[in-house]
Amino acid sequence: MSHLSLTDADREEMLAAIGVSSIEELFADIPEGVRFQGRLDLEPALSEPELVAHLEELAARNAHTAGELSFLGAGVYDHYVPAVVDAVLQRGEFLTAYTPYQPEMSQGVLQTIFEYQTAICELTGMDVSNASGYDGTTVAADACFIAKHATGRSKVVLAETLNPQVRQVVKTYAPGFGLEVVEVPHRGGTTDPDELAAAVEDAACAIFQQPNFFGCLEPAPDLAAAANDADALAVAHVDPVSLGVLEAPGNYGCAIAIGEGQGAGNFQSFGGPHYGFIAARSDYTRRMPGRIVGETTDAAGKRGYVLTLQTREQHIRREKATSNITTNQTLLALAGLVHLSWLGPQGLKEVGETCMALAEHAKGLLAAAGAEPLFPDRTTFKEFAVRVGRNAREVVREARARGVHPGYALGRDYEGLDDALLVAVTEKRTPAEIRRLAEVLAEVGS
Amino acid sequence: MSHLSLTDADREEMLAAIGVSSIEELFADIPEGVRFQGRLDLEPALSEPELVAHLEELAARNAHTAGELSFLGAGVYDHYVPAVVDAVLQRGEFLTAYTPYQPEMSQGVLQTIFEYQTAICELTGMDVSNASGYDGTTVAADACFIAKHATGRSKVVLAETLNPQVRQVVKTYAPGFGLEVVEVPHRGGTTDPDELAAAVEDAACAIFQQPNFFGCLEPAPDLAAAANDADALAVAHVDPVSLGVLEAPGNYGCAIAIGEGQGAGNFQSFGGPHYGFIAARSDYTRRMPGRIVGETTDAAGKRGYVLTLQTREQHIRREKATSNITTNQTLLALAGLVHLSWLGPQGLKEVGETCMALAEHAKGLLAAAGAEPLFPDRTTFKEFAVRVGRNAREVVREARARGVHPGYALGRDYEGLDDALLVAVTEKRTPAEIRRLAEVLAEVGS
Amino acid sequence: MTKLIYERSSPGRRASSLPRHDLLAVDVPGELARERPPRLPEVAEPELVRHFTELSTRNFGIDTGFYPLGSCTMKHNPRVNERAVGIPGFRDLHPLQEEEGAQGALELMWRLQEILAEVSGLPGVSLQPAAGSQGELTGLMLFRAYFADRGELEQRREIVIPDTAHGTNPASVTMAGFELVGVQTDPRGNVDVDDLRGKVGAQTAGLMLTNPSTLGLFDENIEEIERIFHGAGALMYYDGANLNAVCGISRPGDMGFDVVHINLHKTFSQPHGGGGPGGGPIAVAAALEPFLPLPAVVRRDDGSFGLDFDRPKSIGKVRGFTGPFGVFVRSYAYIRAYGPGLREMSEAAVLNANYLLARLRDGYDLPFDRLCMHEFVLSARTLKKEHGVSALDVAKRLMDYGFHPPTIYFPLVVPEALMIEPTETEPKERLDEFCEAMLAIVREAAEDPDVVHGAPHTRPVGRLDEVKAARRAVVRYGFEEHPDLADEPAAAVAPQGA
Amino acid sequence: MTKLIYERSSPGRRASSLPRHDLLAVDVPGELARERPPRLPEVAEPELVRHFTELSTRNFGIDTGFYPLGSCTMKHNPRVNERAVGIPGFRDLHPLQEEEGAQGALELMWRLQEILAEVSGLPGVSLQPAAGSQGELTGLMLFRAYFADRGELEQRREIVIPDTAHGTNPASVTMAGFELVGVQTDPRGNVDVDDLRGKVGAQTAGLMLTNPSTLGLFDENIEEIERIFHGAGALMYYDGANLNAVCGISRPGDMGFDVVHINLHKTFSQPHGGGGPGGGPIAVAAALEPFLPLPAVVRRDDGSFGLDFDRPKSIGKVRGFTGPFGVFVRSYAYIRAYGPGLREMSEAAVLNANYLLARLRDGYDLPFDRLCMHEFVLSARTLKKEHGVSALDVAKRLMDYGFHPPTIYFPLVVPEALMIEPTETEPKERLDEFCEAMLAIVREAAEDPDVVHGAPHTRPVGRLDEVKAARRAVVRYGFEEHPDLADEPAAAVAPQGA
Ligand SMILES: Cc1ncc(COP(=O)(O)O)c(C=O)c1O
Ligand SMILES: Cc1ncc(COP(=O)(O)O)c(C=O)c1O
Repeated sequence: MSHLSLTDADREEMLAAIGVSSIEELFADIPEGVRFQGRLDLEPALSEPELVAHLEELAARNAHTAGELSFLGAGVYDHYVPAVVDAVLQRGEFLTAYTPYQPEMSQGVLQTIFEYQTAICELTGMDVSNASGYDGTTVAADACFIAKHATGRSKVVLAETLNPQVRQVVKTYAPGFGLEVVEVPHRGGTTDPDELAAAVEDAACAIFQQPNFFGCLEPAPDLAAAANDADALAVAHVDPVSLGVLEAPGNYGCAIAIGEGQGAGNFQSFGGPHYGFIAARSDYTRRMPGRIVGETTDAAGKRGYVLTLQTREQHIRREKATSNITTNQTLLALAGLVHLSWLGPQGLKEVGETCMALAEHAKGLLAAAGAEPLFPDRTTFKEFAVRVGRNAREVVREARARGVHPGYALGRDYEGLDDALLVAVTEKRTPAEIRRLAEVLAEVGS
Repeated sequence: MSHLSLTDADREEMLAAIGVSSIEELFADIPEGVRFQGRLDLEPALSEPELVAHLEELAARNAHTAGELSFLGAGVYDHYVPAVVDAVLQRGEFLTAYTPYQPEMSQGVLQTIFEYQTAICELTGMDVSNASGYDGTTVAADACFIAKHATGRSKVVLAETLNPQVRQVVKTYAPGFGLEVVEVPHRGGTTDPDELAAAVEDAACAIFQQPNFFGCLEPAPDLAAAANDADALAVAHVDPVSLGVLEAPGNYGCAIAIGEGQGAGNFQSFGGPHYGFIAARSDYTRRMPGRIVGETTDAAGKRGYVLTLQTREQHIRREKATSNITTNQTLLALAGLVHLSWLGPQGLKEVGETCMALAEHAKGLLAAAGAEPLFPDRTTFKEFAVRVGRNAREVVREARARGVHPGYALGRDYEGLDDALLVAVTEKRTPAEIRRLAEVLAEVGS
Repeated sequence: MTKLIYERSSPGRRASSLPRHDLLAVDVPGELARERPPRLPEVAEPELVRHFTELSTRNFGIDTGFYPLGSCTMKHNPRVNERAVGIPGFRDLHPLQEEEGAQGALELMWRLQEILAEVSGLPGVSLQPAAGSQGELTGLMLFRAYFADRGELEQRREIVIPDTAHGTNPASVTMAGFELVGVQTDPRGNVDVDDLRGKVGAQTAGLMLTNPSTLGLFDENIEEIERIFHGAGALMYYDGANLNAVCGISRPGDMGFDVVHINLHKTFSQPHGGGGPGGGPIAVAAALEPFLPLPAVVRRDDGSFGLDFDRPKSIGKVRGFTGPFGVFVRSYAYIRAYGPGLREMSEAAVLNANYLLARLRDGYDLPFDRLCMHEFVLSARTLKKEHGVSALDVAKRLMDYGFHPPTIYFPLVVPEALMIEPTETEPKERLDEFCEAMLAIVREAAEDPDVVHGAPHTRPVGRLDEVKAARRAVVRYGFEEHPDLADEPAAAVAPQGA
Repeated sequence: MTKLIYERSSPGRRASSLPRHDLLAVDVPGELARERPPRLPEVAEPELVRHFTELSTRNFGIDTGFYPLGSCTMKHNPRVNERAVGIPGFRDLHPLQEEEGAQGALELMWRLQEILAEVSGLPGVSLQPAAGSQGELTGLMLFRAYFADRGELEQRREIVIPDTAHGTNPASVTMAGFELVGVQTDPRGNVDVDDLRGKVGAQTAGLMLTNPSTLGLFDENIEEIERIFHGAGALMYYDGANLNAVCGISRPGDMGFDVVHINLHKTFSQPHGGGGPGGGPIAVAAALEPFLPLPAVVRRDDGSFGLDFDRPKSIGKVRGFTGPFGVFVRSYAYIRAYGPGLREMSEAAVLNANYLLARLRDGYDLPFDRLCMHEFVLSARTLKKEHGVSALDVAKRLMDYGFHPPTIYFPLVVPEALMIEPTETEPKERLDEFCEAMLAIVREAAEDPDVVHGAPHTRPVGRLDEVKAARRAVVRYGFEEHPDLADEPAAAVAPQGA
């Protein structure tokens, strides 16, 4: 297979027009010493039918959530992706376009980004959103970068209940940013506002997650207040799917809201591509990373959309830019917009309520099956932790042998939680499936 | 789930504009005696996620050819459908449009039909094709209807090697058309031209299949000549996928070419929707059934396409129409056009050669495994019949238990062939898969 | 002008790549081998995709906007149904798979049969017919078989059809070997019962009726009509093209019909695909069940599903296998999304139509002054008389406002007919915009008729010369010999039916 | 004007339907509960589909036509890759699935790593970075880690970057905590080696270079550059944005680079999606391998595939999980379709670019008179001077001819730059049409400059007021309080970079 369009006749004509006699001559500028000799050592080309057969064979060796009953979450969720999302994303005019540098050619993409920005602002209660970040981890690093420059401080405080991968990424970025990272341990599954207050002294920002990595609801307004009291930026990492039932960060004092968009519109896809979102109060508009679309008019007064505030960006500001991001996750963010438009405010609320009710139901059945909640006093959203009485990774392995993936073994990230399992229940799970989980855990648990 | 757009407020406003106070009143014209009382006894509505889960559960109980190694053919084939076909068919402007009654709104569909007609004419060597028939069976009835009116005769001759389902459909239509159906038995897997010549005396047409139902190559030019000698129409039922290597019916004297389009662009889909094609020499243009698109211009001389020769059709000619067909199979024919455009002449030839070479290879391996060819003297295309030495349906059942569907049990249609299996080998099959078939047949055969 | 794909071709280009094996090639005997390759397109995939993308943008679908094509029920096509039909267990299932390997598909068909029986009020269902027209023909074949079985076939030669009927009805009559007897429409838009009485007797095989009719009116005398036909020993066929008006509200079986076809692509939202596919299942009264096409999809005593070929009285097969399965998947999905709420679907369709009617009745002639069902027919007679603006002109001008025109010049009993069917999936805003356009055209007809006569002004082509098309009959590309029709004199533009 | 989806909303409408269960509802503690619902769109599915369909028609993609956006490698996106990514075993796979349940995915990633190592000529690969920019940043983090490990981090603070570099390079330098040192371009378009020598020393951490450069020129002194940096104990970073020029022809590793990122969305055809997603895997020399991000995808001794977290010197994670897997599927599929034929891919890209260059060099200024690689940069300087027609004007006018404009005003060293990259998937006809348009614009500039200044004339909007946009910063819909910007005075239209 090859996607080349040139015939031999084309090639001859073109070489003649260029005035060379072989394609080889076109590479004359490449010094002999750095030319590659021979053929690349790659497997032979596959025809399209063979390629599909090969990929199907690979895919068949993956246990996916349409084949295995799964309660895995921990940052990526098996929410239902409506069919309209596929339909919109496969429109070639969206799929095969790039960043709308030329607005007259790209009103479609520009308008969808403007609509996306609006949806993110509405969800989070913020004034400005960019066109997307890479994922829910890198937007946390972005938030730190904003906070550092906004406050002139170089300490960032992370709640230990913030997704471990998010914390790891912030730590990877920290040396380059010149940041020191401080973590606040959890107390019974959530963060103590007083402890956060103590840690956030002199800090640029504090980042916490709502609902947190354990699925528990944090005392988010109190955490935000603690940060605000120290003149640090309060940054909430939120689950978009929760924001029909949970308050928007903008409404409890946060300066910045960030999050992983996957649950709104993206398939799990072994971890990506998804989109991260970042939204802020208008104070931080000119510190935002990445693309932002704004409204304007043409000379005739017709409404139109353009990339705006570009003096923040690398292609104008170079080493002084607010970020180096160029290629972002627009297509995935479009999926998010379509998904959120499909849900509407009522649908978003219903998904939240259904997840919450099913998760609570699961908690009860699991407790009855011997898997007691790890943090029994906490309200949870769609995810909760249980103790399985023995090494949770072994429990996972044995449950999978029975056709059920029971969740994420928390010992992979938290010391002392080797016997704990994080169970996610989305609106796609049914009471019957939850019963099955309880049965299996009763069999393989302690 | 429901796809209704009206809100309660809309409803109130609209009822007021109409001047009634309830929706009920709109049905005042329906006599009390024929009103339906109560609610339809249907299962409750499913939400979109539930609907998908339900359908996936049903689909999981089907053994499809991406999961089971299959050599089933007999009219529907597991040819590779290129991904571009999906991409084009999912364009909403094609998918959700209807028959292009208003050409200025529908140049896209009209041009694709014109291109499709051209492709079918090129494949078959004919002058005119319609926009599609229902499938490969009903176009045979259409051909009989043309032949009856063109010749004024009322006998139709069918080769016994014509797909049994095609013959059954012709027989179902025959009484209404006032036709008598005569069948010519096969001799060693193909039709004897002399026998056909005898039968076609006074007939309106003779229909034979190339390659025939057993996969064998008929002496098609001789069969056509026999029909022509009797002033009957020679009608060839052809496999589009074969026409890169096999001669076009128009080039050996046929008046009409018909066929099942599935192999060119359509998934198997448990038998439909697919498309039937029918093409003819220009003598029969005005007797053709269904839609035909023609070229014309607008007042400014711009080229455009319209439905043409409509005085043949039911909406103009009513009881004198050449057919009652209205809704046809345009979307599937579009798939055919895209597939044929993807193949090109060279690709079409390669598919044919590959199928033929693989099938011949399979014939050898199967013979070695004890499944001897049923018609050893005949050249075959992508399908061939073998004797398995015991009831073939039982062989099918036992082979399936080993993960291989070995083909179609010919005893379902032909007396005396209870031990015969029709094996189809498309370009998707590999030598390794063929070896596996031979192994399994060696195990479960006689 | 958009090039034809053949005009974009270049020798040696291709999009396809195919497996090749190191196997012995097989020779095709000389006179059976292809001599000159078919001139299929030769393009690489990039241009292939662009070509069809470009053509798609020259086409208008429901996804583009409002498409009130009367009698065609152009409702929204939910995207989840497209997802459903692509599940490999449906998409890649061979129709001759053993029953054990196709239980899910058979169950889906069986369930759809049960649903259609409930909706139609008739117990026996065959999903096999490929479209409404084939459903009609199949129904009339059942009439033949039924009367043949009773020894009355020679005697019962006539099928009665009202003058409002769709063209497929008379065409089906001929194809089924019956003779057509026409019956008139009365001043209220019902079948003229007096006319009817004189035409029904021992020679009558049956009636074909659309109810609501193509005028969008429910026949108020349906019970009397039933008495007339059944009283004469004749059968009644229900053309289900307008079933979208009456789901859960009135059932053909309860009206007395013996056979009904259901256009799955209309009422149950199969995407129309530029002309098809469709599905035309039929539901029949118990007396006709033995004659239904082969095979029947059945549930066996053990709860499994299967195909029953053992039906000695069956008329046989009317198409391959068991019908257009992919269409069944979509329609089954559509129905399951509504459940018993199908009634609300029909109610909304009727509400939408009456709302349009109420807003448009002052601008156009209304031939029958009644509430309508899911569609209605206006006439541009006055516009034509007063301003020379015909139904065709109105249709063409609507395009400039961004709407697909309604069906025009049908039904034949209404001069300058405009047949408007909004369907239930349109929001009120679209209906309002349409009304404003329709009424603006009425004003334009008076104030600036030329702008209407010259319409459309905003489409890729102007009005096309259909007479030239029919006269020249250029129905395929001719490569080097392809004519340039722009060189030829124009012919008058003929009005067109739909 | 196309309505915003919020302007199409109506309270109470929705497209979604969701499972509901008869379970106890859970109360959210008061102050944590949402008080006022977010004002998300309220539309039913029919209008949802229409809205996005309409917006798509207001956008131009590769599927629409030629898109020679320099540096972005807008090549065809084969549809089979979209099919691949939708296979449930890929699409619905959770990233935290146990290794035994993800062998196919892990194998695919491992195979892709092997391929990228071969193509780049560098042995260690991490697929994790989300795009080229993040690949750069990750690469510079590796520099940090490498020098920290050697105790040289304090000393080596500077990264050298030529003035032709893409903006991401300097931005990445800052984010990685290094300092930028610029180096000039010489008259042949190579890095000015004399300038360079004076800037490299014990303080130098490394170089970032694009080769071929953003001028589309292969640096003829690359071997000398390598000696300078490695001689000073510094490292070399290869910005792989232009790798499409040299696959199988010249490998970054063989040129002496220590780290390279590969933009999968460019060279290996991930659809650009209106801005993303991308993929920015990095390949590194053996000395840098210990520092690569966590986890590594490895093949174990038993032939199985797994994730290795045991890399004590790793810089850590730069994004979630193991990278954008769906992007890997597409790029892997793309590469497998070529196999060793990747060389022919690059050859065709270079041939196409040189053909355009040959045809256009007489109409525009050519700043560096050399054969180009896969792209080239022209200048509209003369047009501007003589007719007042700028690169921006040329770009806007190209739209009227049906082409997406090239990249303009970049690289910064060329005034009035037009940076043109055709890619290998364009057929000659498209190239010819483009040349004719470009040359027609040259004539128009002389004969009718106003038509060029006023362009585009055929797009849904005219040139948009970017100054107004930036000044007002209306970056979200404001519902009842949304301003009407048409009321505000116009600001001059500023030229824009890309
Ligand atoms: C009233 C009426 N009857 C019959 C038909 C024929 O149905 P089909 O197009 O499905 O063959 C149609 C539609 O075309 C129709 O509108
Ligand atoms: C030369 C060059 N370097 C770096 C980048 C950044 O790559 P990405 O957009 O993948 O982040 C780009 C593209 O935008 C580029 O053209």
